[in-house]
Amino acid sequence: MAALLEVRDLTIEFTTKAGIVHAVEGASFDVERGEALGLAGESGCGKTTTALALMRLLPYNGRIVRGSISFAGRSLVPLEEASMRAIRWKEMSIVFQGAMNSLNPVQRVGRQIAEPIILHEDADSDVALKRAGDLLELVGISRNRLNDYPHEFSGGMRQRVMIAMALACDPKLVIADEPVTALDVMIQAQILDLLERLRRELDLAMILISHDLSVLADTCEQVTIMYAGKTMESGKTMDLFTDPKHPYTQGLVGAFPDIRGPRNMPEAIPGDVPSLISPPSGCVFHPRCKFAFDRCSNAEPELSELAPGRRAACFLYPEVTEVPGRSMPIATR
Amino acid sequence: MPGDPSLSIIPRDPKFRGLRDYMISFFGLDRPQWEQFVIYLQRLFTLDWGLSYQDHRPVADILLHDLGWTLLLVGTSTILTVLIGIAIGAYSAIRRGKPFDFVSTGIGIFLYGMPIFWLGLVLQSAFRKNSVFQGWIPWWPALPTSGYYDDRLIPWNWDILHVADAFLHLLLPALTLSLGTLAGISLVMRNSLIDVMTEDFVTTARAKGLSPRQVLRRHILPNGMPPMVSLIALDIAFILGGAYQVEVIFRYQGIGFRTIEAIGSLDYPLLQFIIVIGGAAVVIANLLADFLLLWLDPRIKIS
Amino acid sequence: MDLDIRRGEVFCLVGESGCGKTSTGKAILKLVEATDGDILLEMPQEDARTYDEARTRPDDPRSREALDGVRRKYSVTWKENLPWAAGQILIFVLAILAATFLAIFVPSLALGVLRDPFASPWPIIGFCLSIGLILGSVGSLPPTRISRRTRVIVALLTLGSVVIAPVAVLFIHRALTGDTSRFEVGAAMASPWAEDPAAMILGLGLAVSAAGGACALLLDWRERSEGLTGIRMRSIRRRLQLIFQDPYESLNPKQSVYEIISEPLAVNRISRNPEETSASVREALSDVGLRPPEEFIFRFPHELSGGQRQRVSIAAALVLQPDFIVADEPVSMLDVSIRTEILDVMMELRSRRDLTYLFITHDLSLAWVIADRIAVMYLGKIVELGTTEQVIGHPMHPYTKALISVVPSPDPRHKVERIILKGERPDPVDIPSGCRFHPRCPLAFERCGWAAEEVADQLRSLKADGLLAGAGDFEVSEAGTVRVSVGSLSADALVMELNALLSERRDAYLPLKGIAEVRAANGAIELSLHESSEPPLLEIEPGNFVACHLVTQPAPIGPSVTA
Amino acid sequence: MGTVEVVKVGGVISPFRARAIVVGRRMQDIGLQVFHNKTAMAGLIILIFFTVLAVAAPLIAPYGPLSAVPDVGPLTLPAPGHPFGTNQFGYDIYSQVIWGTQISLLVGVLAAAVASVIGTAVGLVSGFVGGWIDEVIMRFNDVVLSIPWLVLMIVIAARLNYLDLVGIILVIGLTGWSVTARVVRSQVLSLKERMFVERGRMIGSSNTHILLRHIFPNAFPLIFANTILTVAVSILSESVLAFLNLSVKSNVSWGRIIAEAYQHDALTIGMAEWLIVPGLCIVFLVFGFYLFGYALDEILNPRLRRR
Repeated sequence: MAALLEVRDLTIEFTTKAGIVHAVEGASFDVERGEALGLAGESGCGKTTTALALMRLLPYNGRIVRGSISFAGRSLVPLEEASMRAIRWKEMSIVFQGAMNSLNPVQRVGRQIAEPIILHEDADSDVALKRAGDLLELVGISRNRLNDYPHEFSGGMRQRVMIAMALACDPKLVIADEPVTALDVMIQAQILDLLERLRRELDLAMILISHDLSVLADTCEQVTIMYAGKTMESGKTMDLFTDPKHPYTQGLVGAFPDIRGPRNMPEAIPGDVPSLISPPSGCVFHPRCKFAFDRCSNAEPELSELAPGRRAACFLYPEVTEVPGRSMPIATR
Repeated sequence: MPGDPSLSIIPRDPKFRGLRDYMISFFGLDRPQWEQFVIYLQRLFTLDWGLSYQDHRPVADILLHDLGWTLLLVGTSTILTVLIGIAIGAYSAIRRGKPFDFVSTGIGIFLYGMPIFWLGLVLQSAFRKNSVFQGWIPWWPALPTSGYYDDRLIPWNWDILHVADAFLHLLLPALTLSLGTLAGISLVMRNSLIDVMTEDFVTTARAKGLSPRQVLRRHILPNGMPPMVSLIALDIAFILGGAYQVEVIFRYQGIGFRTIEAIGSLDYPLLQFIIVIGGAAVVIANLLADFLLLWLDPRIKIS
Repeated sequence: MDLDIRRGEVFCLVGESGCGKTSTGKAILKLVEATDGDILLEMPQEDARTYDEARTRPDDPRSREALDGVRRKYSVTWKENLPWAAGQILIFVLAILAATFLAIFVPSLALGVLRDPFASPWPIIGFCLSIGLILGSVGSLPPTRISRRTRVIVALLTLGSVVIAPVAVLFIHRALTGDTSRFEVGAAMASPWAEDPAAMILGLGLAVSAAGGACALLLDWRERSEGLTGIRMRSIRRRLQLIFQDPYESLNPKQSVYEIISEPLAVNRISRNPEETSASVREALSDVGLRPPEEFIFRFPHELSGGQRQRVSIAAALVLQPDFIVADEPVSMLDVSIRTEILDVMMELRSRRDLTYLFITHDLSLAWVIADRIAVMYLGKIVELGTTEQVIGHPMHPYTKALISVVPSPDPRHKVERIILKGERPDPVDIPSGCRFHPRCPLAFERCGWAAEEVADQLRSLKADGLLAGAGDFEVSEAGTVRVSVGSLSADALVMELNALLSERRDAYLPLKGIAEVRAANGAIELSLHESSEPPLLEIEPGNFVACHLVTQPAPIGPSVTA
Repeated sequence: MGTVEVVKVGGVISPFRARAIVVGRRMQDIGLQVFHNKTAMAGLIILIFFTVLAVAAPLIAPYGPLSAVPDVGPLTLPAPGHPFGTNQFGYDIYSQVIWGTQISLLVGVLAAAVASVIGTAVGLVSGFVGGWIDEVIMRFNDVVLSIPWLVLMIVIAARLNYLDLVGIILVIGLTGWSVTARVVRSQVLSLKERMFVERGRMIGSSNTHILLRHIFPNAFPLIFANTILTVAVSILSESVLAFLNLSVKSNVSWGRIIAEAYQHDALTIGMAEWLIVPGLCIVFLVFGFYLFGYALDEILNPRLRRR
């Protein structure tokens, strides 16, 4: 059976005054039914853009240059706007980063949750509001609060409301874009716990986007690492985190202090994230890579399969023997 | 106080000396200024706004009559402006960067910079009887260009003839005033909506599968309105300023027309009351706006 | 809250947002006025002992004197309430007079000068006098505002415009016109005023702004003159610096790197000349790893990457050569790959410049790798304090334990049982009685400070779930007990039901633990509660302090807790 | 979009030199952006045109503002020697329109300067000092705002029955500052909360230093763009006053030309230019200021370009 969501060679550009921003280039990943995929990377690596593109919600100056998105057997890129609208929220919904800004400040949360139900299921507003109440209780908020406005909730509660809203039409896939960033660890744990429970109970597929690898390590089965709009490495969470192959993944994993590990200072990746308007030639990571050699600045490495389900875009791997005088990098952990 | 009002009431001729002295003492102009002021304040306290120097009627009577017509003019054009301005502003916000936006914004700024009195003069010339255009285009309409309604219909009666005629007379002044203030409102509306459109909840709304029209009606407009309301309230003073010019041009004898006359004759009681009315209008407009905001924006609480 | 930070250590303050860690940091830097208590800087051991001793006897006048003595020497927040001095009142009156004078006469004089500059010397002389007055009021600013050099220059200029310029003008005028007539000052000054109403309007405008300015100046000055004198505060400021959280927000976008870094030197009048300033700026830049400094010195913040901005921010704190730095979440806004570089720079500077850090963070795993000692805060109080090994390796307080258990780890092999606390932190305005953590504590027991309201709420929700069907209403009496009115069951049966509930369900419904005794009293049932107090921060091991009843005293009943 | 090269400087840097480099770089940057912005350039070209017209009026205009065309009577129809005809006194309308540019520009710019200086001072003090001073100033401001500006201006203009150039500038300037004050105050209030102000406090700067070095430079772009827009408003105000015969009487201005055309029914007697041209001049000059002001606002205060 084909995967629920198949993304192939997705490439997105933004036209800005300063030039064309190559926000995402050649992103490819699959999400199976009931599975959680983690998209990780630092700021400006194209995670959020990818999420918006999946729902075809790019801002007016962004466009999908090439690539395909196939969702439940349907190809989304050429789909016309009206049919896309029928898919949004009904089959695929999204939880944005800042719950404060993602909720309409002048509408009661009950109405906001009920809105997609009324729209997609032709329900009348009493039925929809009743469902909205059920959904609120599902995420652990009393249904008495249906008539409250977003500003009357705390940050964690608002994120719960967003999650309830995302589940309104029983979607098959929920995209959660940095759902716990800017929340306290305890609330963060509560929300992640809730997401995991809901995923099990409702058999949801989920894309979890985060800059925090440690959040993904706990919750996802598959992880894709992005850097400057390109996919660097992907694979099963356990393999990828315990034995990172790509130098960027190694650096990223090593940059997080581990409270359950030894008291070592994490390692830095020297340099800064490159500009997306004029990205470096060859491998985008080579200016910061400690293993970089000549070829890295000339040619761009393909994302190639190292082991079943494990892919990386790095010259070090398939042809590592071709580089004389360089030892095979060993994962720092 | 500069300018002696008595001079403009009574001809400066020795034979009117007695009358002049009587008038001066009648209006209390012979007393010291501070005393005049105290008397004025005393009368204010009893809602007595004094008598006009010009036609000796109570100031309040004169102005309340005028006020009705000014309100008709300002009200009509404000409603017109707000409706059309919001529509244009909203449409150019959606079509941001497209030709419609470019053209409407350009015309908007152009109109914004047009002196209202000049616009009135041009329109008046264009739609008067025997205007140049009538020579060129046979069906070019001629509209009444002065007064509230036709002189031949005086006195006023509440019948269809009078109302229709008053409406015809209102057409040009209201159009002038609307054109003059329309641009400001549509430009502010456009910018305010564009601000709202970059907010995350609009993306959420789109992600819910709402059509652009539904997104606009349910999410963008309700959030774009509160700043508009307070701006329109602040703009009331400017709209009034425009109304004064229009009244002068079209001899529409409302408050503004009366103001210019009062200035010409240095009719201070009248002027003072006009300023009070203007201030009151602005205060009332702001109060109304505050109540409207309370209803539009749940985040505002009465404290 | 008591804290002592030793020279050269990295002291971490951790906790959830709103727990007061940032306020503590700011209070140390005296940005926010501490409500009560002392922040003492560089206090030697024996004085510390005197201070601690004196604090135990707050009513003794002698110990109060000793306390004040210590505070005067070392406190950052010490205030001496100065009475309004006659001099201040005099200057206040002068300022008002000056404002009035300027407002009334300057416009008319200026107009006079503009209209006919050669008719009479007096408008020009008046003009010079007004300028003298302005300069004079600038010169009379308190010493915190202007340096000695500026004051001398201002004084000379004042003298010049009040005495020399008028005399010169008079002489020149007389020489030119041969005029020897007497002059009526009042008439000359009043005439343009009477002639030109426009000047009147200008005068009114100036009067409003001048009066406003004078008042503002005065208020600000009064505020300053209380407490430490500016000079003393400045020397403390030099030694205490802050590294801000958000490098995007904390740098002025209109200043270049050079101005940002040299500003502290200029403001505090530390560097005497441009050579010294440029050298210090360069040194600070290369110290934080921005090399070569010439490359960065004239960039604006928007031309720097996030990491570079934070380095500039650190450089601006370092240029004053401080020895104590409060770092408020210095890396939380940065990308992960850059974070470590900034931390490395900070740690390197510590060893090189013998710095002490108060590191404020919400990220426990970060504290784990950099801190020497850690204090965990909850709702404005420290609940646990100790070395990093003690606090994170062997947490004692239930809050710390829960917090550590939910910190995610980048290594999926390191899975632990997460203790997820229910609910969110209470409103800091309405802090729970007893131990402030007890409503969320999974291990809370009898003495933790259950309030009657909490117990009543729990009973109500139990009734809503179908238990205690025989009970009527639950009320909180003024004596702090819960009164249960009798419903369908008799009072005795209800007491039995309640007792059964208490012995069986107390671990599931924690607030029930607060009930000490169930007793029937004239037709109703009264539940009295256990007494409780706020747990003090006690040393349970050398250097390890915990504020929890469970740890510091053996629990009489309930689950035994051992770490 | 133009970007300016980063300056590399070695050796000793005096504060003056540092300031000069910074200001130079900013001006260069803004200049480049204005140059690449079509709206700003369009506005700038209109403004340059009118400025040249005003400065070179004595050279361009064939007659003086108040001098009759020889050998031609009053109210003559347009003809080659006097392209827009002559007015009721036989003065050349074409020359009058050119001379009128001077008054409009002068009054507009100076009145806006007065309004901006007062408004900025009031806004800065009120926003930065806060507390009861702010409260008092803002209430006063409300009162000023609540009086319809035109009436206020007319009353002042009428009371000072003689208004020279300085008078008209002061009248327009002093009734026009309250909007600026409001705008500046709200900007200062938001700037005051920014972290770099706290940093300023931290390093021990005085309030004056913070106000001058941190708040003002950041509010300046807004103030500047706002001043340009205020110029447009002031030009309009002057034309209204002139139309109502309340402006400078010793000199000709566009509003007054329109008023004379109106009084003599220019359109009926076939002298449409008399009414239309000065009106169009006002419209285009104001349009130029608005275009430039809005574009400048976009360049100097990019709302979406933060970070």
